[in-house]
Amino acid sequence: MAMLEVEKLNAWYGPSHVVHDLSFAVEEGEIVALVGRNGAGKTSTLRAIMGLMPRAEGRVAFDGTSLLPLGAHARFRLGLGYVPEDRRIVPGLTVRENLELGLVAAGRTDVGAAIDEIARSFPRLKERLNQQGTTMSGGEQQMLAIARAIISRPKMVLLDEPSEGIMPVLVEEMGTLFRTLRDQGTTLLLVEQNVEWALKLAGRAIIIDQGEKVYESSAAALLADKDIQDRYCAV
Amino acid sequence: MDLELILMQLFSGLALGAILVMVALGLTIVFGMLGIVNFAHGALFMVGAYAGLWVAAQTGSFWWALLVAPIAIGVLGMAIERFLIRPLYGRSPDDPLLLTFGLGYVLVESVRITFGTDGIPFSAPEALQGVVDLGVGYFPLYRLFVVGVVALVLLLLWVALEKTRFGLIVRAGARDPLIMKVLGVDVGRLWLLVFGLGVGLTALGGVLAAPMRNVSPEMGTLVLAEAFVVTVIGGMGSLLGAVVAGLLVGIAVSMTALFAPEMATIVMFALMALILLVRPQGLFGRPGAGA
Amino acid sequence: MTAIMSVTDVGRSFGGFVALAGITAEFERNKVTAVIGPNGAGKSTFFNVLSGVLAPSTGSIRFKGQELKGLKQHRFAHLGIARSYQITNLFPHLSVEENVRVAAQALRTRYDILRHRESYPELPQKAEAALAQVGLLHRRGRRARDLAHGEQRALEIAIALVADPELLLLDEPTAGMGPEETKDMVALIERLAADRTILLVEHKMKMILGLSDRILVLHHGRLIADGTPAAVQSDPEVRRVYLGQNDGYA
Amino acid sequence: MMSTTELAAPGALPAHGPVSAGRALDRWRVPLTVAVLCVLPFVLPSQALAVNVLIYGLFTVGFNLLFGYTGLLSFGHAAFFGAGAYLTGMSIVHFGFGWLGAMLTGVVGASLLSAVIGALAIRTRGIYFCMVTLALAQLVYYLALQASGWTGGENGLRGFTVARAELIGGFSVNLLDPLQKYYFLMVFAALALWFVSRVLNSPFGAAIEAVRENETRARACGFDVERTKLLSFILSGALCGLAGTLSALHLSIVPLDALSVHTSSIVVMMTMLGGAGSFFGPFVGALVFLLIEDVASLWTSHWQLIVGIVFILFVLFMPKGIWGSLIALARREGRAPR
Repeated sequence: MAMLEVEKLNAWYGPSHVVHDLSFAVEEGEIVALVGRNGAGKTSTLRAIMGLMPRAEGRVAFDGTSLLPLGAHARFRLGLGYVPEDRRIVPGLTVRENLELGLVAAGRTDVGAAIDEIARSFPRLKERLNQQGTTMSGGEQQMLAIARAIISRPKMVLLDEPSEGIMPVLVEEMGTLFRTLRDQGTTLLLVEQNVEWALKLAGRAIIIDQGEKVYESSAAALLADKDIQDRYCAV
Repeated sequence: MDLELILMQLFSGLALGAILVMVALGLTIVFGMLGIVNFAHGALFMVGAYAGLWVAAQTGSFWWALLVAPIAIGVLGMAIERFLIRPLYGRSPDDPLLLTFGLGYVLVESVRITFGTDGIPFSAPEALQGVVDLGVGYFPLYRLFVVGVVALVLLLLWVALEKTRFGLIVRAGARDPLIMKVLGVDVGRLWLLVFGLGVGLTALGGVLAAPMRNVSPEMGTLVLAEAFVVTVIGGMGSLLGAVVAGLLVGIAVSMTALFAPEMATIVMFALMALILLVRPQGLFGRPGAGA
Repeated sequence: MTAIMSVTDVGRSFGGFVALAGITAEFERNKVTAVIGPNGAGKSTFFNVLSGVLAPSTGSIRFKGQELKGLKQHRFAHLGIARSYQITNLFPHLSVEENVRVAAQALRTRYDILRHRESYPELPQKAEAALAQVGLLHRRGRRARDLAHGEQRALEIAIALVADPELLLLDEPTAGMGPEETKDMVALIERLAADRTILLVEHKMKMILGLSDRILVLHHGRLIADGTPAAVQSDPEVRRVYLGQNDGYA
Repeated sequence: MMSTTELAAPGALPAHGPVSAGRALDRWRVPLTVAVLCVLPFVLPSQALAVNVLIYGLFTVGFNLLFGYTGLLSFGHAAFFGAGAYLTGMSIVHFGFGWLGAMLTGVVGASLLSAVIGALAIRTRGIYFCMVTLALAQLVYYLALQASGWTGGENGLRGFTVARAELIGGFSVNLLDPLQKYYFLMVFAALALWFVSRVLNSPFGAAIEAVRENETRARACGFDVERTKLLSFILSGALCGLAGTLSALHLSIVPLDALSVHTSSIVVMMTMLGGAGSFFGPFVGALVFLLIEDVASLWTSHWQLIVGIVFILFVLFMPKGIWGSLIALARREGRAPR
């Protein structure tokens, strides 16, 4: 059974129908890249899976549980993490407090230990634990957002354009981190504009355009197929 | 005019201000979290006072009233959030405001039906009557008690917000409900609790205020306007602002009463107008946060 | 002097956070200038300062020799500076035509309470012309909120255009557009650039390279490069912080 | 291809009203309202009710200009209604003004007051604005309460019955006759309605719509948003002042309650019941509100409970109000064939 199964998903934002009959599956322990142009419906797809769209229909099953009837918070509690596009580091809170937010639902009591543990994988955060999160650079904030989403060890993480607007050296660092996560058994669904980077990371790739799935293959095959890339992903 | 009189008046302003702090805190906590202004807040203050009156009459104890009434009215507040306000999330921000405003009418009229339209005196328990000598002068014991209770509540609130996990959730949820949702927090339930807390605070203010003034169905109207003045001066959504501005207004009113009694009710509005001119976001408000 | 707008040592901070630090640049008349940079580089702040939404904390902005610092935002429009928004920002319940007409009216009459609003025949004409320019004439009776995304973007431009501004500030005009729509928008911008100055913030590198006469690159609130597309593209600092190893994708 | 057919008939491109009946209604809105007002004393259960619909309807029209059309929700409009009433009464009691001078004093005074309160209040936005207007109106209330030598304090202002209004040419109206008084007051209400209709059709009317729809965009287009709001606030205050003036002439007393939160509340409720932002909404709302009050107060002294509940139900289930919902319905049906 797949970790995430999406069947005939439709989603609306107000009057506009932004995701059309979308079906795909993500197996446990793989990285899947969801690519396509700006406005193709990638972000809406993630939001619909996470329970943040005003209206979504169809079937989404995560680890055997049907998601659509559940609220966003219940989906997180099933082990589904999410890093939104705009990072959303909570202003007024320190890095440590932002990380602690990732633990509140898990009800873990050993907060200090969990934060020490995650800080080892994120050396950039380690030295800034007591700094206000929003005063860090964009790349560091992105790292914090990812750390916050995985600190409770979710089975799967949805990532919305993690590399956007980030210095190339940090993007490389992030790639290493994602591979490590996958090797530890975490499933990743990655929405990206930086197609080459995403395809080098991912095992499989799905292209959506105008809210519909138009292509699905191994990431390597898509990486080699410049035509398809140009048709659907060119910026 | 001797110093003792001024001190006494200052102190009486502190007690008045302490009540305002309770009301304004409730208002501003709910606003900070849910982004709505509860126009029934004054009416719930009044209902709190009546609930205190009723509990005291049933049990014969002011202490039970002080404990039970705020909790009961807080639960009523949760019911209001759940059944009346929740359907309005996602609509125009004016809608919850208008609804609670209509609710204020219903509450006032219901109290009139149940308890009559005339004011009812409510006396402080005997243990708290009389005056106490603080070295610099004699102060009414009950007012001292009010200031003490409010200080205690503020301390508890501060600890709860700054030192506990619940507080962390509340602070973060006030800034960004969406991220709390995707981190597994049931934001709807959080809002329910916070609304109940805000209403409970104003009800506590009502019970505390009851022995200092007549309990009447109209007592909430003035308090609502006062709480608005305090929040505008302090800065909407700022808890520190509510405390500072509440005490400031209480003292300003009571000092004016000493020197120019006819101006006492007017001075706070003048203070608000002044703040609007020089600092429209309030003393502790963030620029752009509504102003 | 060919610069229509000149920015001298402009800075802007929020509380303790410095969003823009000492930017100095000149925008030449009838040229297209693009501002790029990673997220959080200060592009939006810069754009908001140039369009009067935010007052600069330091420095000066001159438009045709006049100092803009200290002017209220609506005055910018009257001087001939118009802007579009990245996130569609229309009058949602008004019709397409009304959206544009009311924008045209802002520069003609604002407080007249006694004449009929239809007694200004030039306003509908101007609105029609602006709508024709962006290809929206056939939608004039539709409510703005009922338009498709691309059409809303076009209306966004029409509203800015109806004032016939000398300086047009475009905030990511092709955000969320497909390649066809992007191509149309680029063509439109090229047409508009014939006789007015355009400054745009964009994400799509390829589009900028082909369209702009000049590119400014912001990073951490500072101007790290300013030159022709070719010069900026080969600038090592720009490659390091923004373009990365693989060109084309930002 | 679509575009050519539509271009051929530019006249057939109405802004919001695809229904031609709706447009006709719009064009004839002032005469229609006045015609209804003319027959009101004969169709309503009492003439007292008719006069109240007239006065509160006008009050609501003034309020609606600010709330419905400019998008600013004030909870302090009693200040302008009360100021109009008090200044009218005071200029007769203390200065012996004639009816016309007293009315002018009332309207001009209310406008000045709204300029002051408006200038302070528009420095804030949204929820803040509601709170500030309410608080500033309370300030006016307490001022009137304290200045009892001028205003009569808690007892209200009494003793200024205007029995007869002299007109030019030797004509006069007997204000002790209810029907004559009604039509006399109605003339002013009709003039005010004509004025409001004019304002709504003017470029300024377009400006306030733009500000309501999208303040940010309006500012970028070149509208001075603050000044537009202030002007709208003053016009609204002036109209509410006129309503207060009429109320003073009608009642021959001014109760302190005219300045109270309760009076500010009534106008908000009437607007919501009728439908904010529509021309006929205010009178519909005033009529419905006063009818509920009239009927409910027959069998309970706690009619406010019923009003409160009805109001809550409207906010929950019919936020566009009665007239607003009718318009929405008609528009949907009118659009269907397209």
